[in-house]
Amino acid sequence: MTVSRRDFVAAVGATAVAGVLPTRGFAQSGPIKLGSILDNSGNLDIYGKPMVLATQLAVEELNAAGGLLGRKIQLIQYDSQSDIAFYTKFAQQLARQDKVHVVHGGITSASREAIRPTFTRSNTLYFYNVLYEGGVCDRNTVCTGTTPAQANEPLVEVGMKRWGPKVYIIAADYNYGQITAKWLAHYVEQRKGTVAKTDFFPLSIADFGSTIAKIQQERPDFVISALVGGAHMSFYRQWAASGMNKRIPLASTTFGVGNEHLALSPAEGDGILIVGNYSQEAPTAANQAFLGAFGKRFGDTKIVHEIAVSQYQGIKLWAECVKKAGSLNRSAMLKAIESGPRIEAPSGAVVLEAKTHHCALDIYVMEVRGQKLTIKDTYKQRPPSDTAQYCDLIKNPKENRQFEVKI
Amino acid sequence: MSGVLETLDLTMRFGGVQALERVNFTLQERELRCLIGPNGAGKSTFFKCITGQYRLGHDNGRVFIRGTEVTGASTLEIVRLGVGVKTQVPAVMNGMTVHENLWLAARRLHGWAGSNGVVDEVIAELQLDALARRLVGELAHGQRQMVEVGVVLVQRPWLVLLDEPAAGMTGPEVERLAGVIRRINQSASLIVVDHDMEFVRMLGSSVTVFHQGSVLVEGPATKVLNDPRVREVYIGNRVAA
Amino acid sequence: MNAWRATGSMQWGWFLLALALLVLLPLGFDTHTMSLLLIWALFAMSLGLMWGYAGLLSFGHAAWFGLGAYTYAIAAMNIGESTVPLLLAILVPAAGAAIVGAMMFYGRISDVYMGVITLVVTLILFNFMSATAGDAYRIGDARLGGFNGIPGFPILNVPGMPELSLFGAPMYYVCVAALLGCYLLSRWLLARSFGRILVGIRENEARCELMGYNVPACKTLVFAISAAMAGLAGCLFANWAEIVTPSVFSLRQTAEVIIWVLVGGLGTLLGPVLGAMALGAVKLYLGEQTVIDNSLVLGLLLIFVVLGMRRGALPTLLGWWDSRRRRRSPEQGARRRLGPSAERTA
Amino acid sequence: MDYAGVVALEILYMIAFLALISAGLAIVFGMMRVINLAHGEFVMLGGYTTIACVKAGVDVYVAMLVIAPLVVGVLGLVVERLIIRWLYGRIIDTMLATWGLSLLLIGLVTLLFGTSAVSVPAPIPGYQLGDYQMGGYNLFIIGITVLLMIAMWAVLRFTRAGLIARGAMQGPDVIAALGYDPNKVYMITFTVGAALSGLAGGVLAPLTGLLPSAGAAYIAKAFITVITGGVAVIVGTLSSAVTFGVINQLVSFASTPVIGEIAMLALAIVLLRLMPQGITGRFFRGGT
Repeated sequence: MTVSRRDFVAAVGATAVAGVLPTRGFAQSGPIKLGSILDNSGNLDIYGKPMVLATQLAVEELNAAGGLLGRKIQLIQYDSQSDIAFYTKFAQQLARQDKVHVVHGGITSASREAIRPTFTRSNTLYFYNVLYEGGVCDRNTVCTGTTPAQANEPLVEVGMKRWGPKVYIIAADYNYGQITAKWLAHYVEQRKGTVAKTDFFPLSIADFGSTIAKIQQERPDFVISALVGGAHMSFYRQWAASGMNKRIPLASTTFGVGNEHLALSPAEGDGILIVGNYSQEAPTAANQAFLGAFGKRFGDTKIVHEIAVSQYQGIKLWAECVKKAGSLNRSAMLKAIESGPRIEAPSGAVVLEAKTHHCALDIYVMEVRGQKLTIKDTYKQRPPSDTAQYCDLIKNPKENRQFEVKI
Repeated sequence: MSGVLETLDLTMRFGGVQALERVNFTLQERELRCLIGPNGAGKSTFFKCITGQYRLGHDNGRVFIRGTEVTGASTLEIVRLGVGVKTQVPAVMNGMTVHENLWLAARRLHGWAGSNGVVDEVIAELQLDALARRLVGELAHGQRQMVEVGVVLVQRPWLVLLDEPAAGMTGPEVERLAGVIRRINQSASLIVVDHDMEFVRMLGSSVTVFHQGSVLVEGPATKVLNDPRVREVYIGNRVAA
Repeated sequence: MNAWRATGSMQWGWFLLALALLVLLPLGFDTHTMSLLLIWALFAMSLGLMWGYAGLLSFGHAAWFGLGAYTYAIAAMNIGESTVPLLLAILVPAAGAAIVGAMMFYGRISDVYMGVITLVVTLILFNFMSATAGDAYRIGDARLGGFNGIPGFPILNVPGMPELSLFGAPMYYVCVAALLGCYLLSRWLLARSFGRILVGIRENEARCELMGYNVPACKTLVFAISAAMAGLAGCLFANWAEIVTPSVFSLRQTAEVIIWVLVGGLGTLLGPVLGAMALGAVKLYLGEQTVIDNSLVLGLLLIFVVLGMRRGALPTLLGWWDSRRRRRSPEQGARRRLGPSAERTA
Repeated sequence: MDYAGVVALEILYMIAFLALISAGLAIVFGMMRVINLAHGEFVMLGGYTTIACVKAGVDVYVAMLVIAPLVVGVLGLVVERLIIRWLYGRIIDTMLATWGLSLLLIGLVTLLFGTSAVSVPAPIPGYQLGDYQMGGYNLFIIGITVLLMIAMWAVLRFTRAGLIARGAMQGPDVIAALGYDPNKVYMITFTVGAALSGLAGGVLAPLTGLLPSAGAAYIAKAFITVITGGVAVIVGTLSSAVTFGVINQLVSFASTPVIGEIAMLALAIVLLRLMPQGITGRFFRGGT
């Protein structure tokens, strides 16, 4: 909507200062440029650091295998320092100065929404490789992480079957948490369960004493947590310290993504139910190879978490599209993306859906045992059905928005 | 109400200490009055009460300046009546020159353009010419006191309240100050708080002696300074200190 | 009266040189990055005005920056055309600061206590904005969005012509104009009596009161003016980033601007501008590498500046320059030293 | 009825928490007029020390009560010698230098320990209060805080060191008048303040997931508690900790922890407006 007139003004500005703005065009030879913006420092680096390493690994592997289309891949990596301003800044830099061919980056939804318009405007292909609240519908963007429909429904199903129908939801207070909580409530009610109460916590809250007391007052059959970030770690600690882990079972959509299971002792963490796209114990050959390579390159594999793997898979999926397209030409790439590419990745098969630019993924039902995420059950190839309800990029290729799922 | 400054039953108490006890005081037009007394006698408290540095409530008595009740008024309100105040601790802008200090004080009344003339006059009057472009922070304590007197003077007040203006001054400076104060007195009423007897004698004014929060004696300097009660409280205190 | 140099005289030669540089810069540099540096510079200058001249240090200047950004985003969502939102983004922070300032200054709150209150105001805004992710938090058409903030609002346009958005190079010139405009406004204010009274307040508040100046009113006024400039910077930042999030209210934002001003030098207007641009550039540069942890470098830099250059970069350099000149003409050198007595006291 | 007990205990815990994280900062501020913005990182380092020791097989109580204060105390000593002592009397400069220090420490800890959250399990099991399961470790924290406050009070009241310390609160001249070297007194004060921060970090470690950036969560709260309390170290800290703890928890229970925190912050503004020199400046100093 606003895109066209901005282009117009940019063009006016460009003529005004005689060719100041870079004109767009790819070098036909030389390396293929892959841009990445991630929080390698600051308070989100717990997520960002392993993603940065996974990015490096993926690019090195591609280069070791001879690159793509006979060209090497050059990684241009920026540290956004957990600061939204840097996302915007580096996005502009990637799109205008570095003129990268693709960007894999962004962690929080806020960071994605800060940079996505820039790439859409400059026609720079963008991959967002993090589990999120769903709904992004933009032909220029590919999302390879899970959405609520993929991970939350199994979580509710397994949880209610195991423990009972009364659920207490606690979630991070931003749009991921808010929307996830709506989905959770939707799935609970679909199964004739009840949500005792839903509480939201801003990312800075670290004291959960009053919340734990309130949960006990409600006496739910189990608690679902969609808490995010370092401060929210305290919830699991305080939960265990009060002995609640022995009384009310806990399930989570996010636990483990920030390596929370490593911070809890086995006695405290054991039994927490998680549903997600990745466990280090995933029984795939690609996973063995990935962990081996990661360990060899960076030493410790303990820090590998779901979204680091998502980032790795996103890059591999993009590489597959490049191979299929046989060119970096935009229309060829879009055609390749919309031809249903599939890779065998560490978390299982990843299949890109043309309609939504989201992926069908294998979903694992996991339980924390001895600081590991042990797999209890697997749902093969769950589609991103929530986003698919609204988004059809084949029918409406001009669509560019994030649908807010209404339940 | 005939006096330029009058207090009615001025009373102040800090915790258990009675700092002022029903002080009734009158300063006539064109009068020069020195307030003396040993440390803790209440003269500084009295000074702070009449300059609004202590905000007065209902039970503190009343203060009038030229018939206007200023009980509970702020320093700002009192100053804006045309009262010039110099506090005990030198309050000058150390980072600014002498001229700048005076200019800033003059500007409010004499405007941007008119200020320079007034400032030059006062600088000449106080014989500060040599120091005019120096930073106040670089000056000796006594010189800073003189600058502050200048800051009061450029405001052309009709009532001047000075708290220990001679402290830290050299002999010649004290004499010059005494001359200045007498000249001010030709156009304004003054209250000078000091405990330097020599200086008070030099001014030759009427004197009010404070003791234990009340007025002990009042009268012409020569008479009061020879009063045995005054000598007693004064010397007794000196010895104790 | 050359001793009022710090507040008064304006060095037109330098000014014109800077102006020419800023206008021509886009020919060689990336305007997008330069815009950000100018926005930060404006933000730092707004703090430098009240801290350097009136001696008022706020630990929560980000409150006004963020309020400007949010006001613009919310108003632009509802109105569309950007002129009114821009004005609101200046007026709302100014009004907010006038209220908070009056509360503090008429209540005789100063020093570190003023620091706490300003900090707390910022924390409240940060906490509140972070907790507005729910559907219920909306103002007209604008959803506050909590941690994710407000994306997708209309950006600045040529006044009266909502179709002509200012983007890229035009946006850069808007930033140049804003910075220069605020700089000239500040210079003008400082050259008037008001500026001299502010310096007087910084030097000795009690004396200013005894001179018959209304100190709380002056402080409140300069606080509001400074907040208005910070709000303008915040509004430009919102347009630059095309998203506002609660991080505009963060402790980090608030601390960084203090450092920029300090490193650049207190008691000048140009110092904070240069400090913000230099440190901003360092930050951006550090973001382009993943070898050294950025916090480490910034921390060392800060400690070094505080221990090594007591008065900040610009005054230190000026002082050095003077001491060289003074060897030749002693009288002139003494003058310069004035640049507001460089002791930093809260 | 049980629920009232739960609320009361949570309030007590919050008061203890605030007093504990503020104690080190309060001592340094009260005696030296230095605001240490690296305080949060000192607390964080106390936590990391404790966790590292426990992982190395040291008994958890020894780690948090002995080693953490020692390590952070020594760090405080080094910092005082290298940075702070050049900056006495320049309150803003000290704040900035310590802010730089806080960034530096975050960077160093990130290098040393990585960015994953670490923690130790609470050494005390939960207990039953009526129908409610409560954290036993919270009681331990309350107890430690009470002991700490009593100890601080006793030291200030009855010992020579306390006498010097009370002198120090009046200003450096008084120390000199008492015949001591202000430099040395300040050095020791800062070291003790740092050690207390380390103790707080160690004791709180089992209740949080520790990250290099964890200090930020402590510094703002400690800063507000200390300044609102005013210059009297113990009475000030306690009075504001009690005020804020009660408000924060009552509002948290009535609505959400966010509103609780906002209520606490708003109260800080009101308190400072009414008592510009902090609570103790108003009630315990007399006069204006």
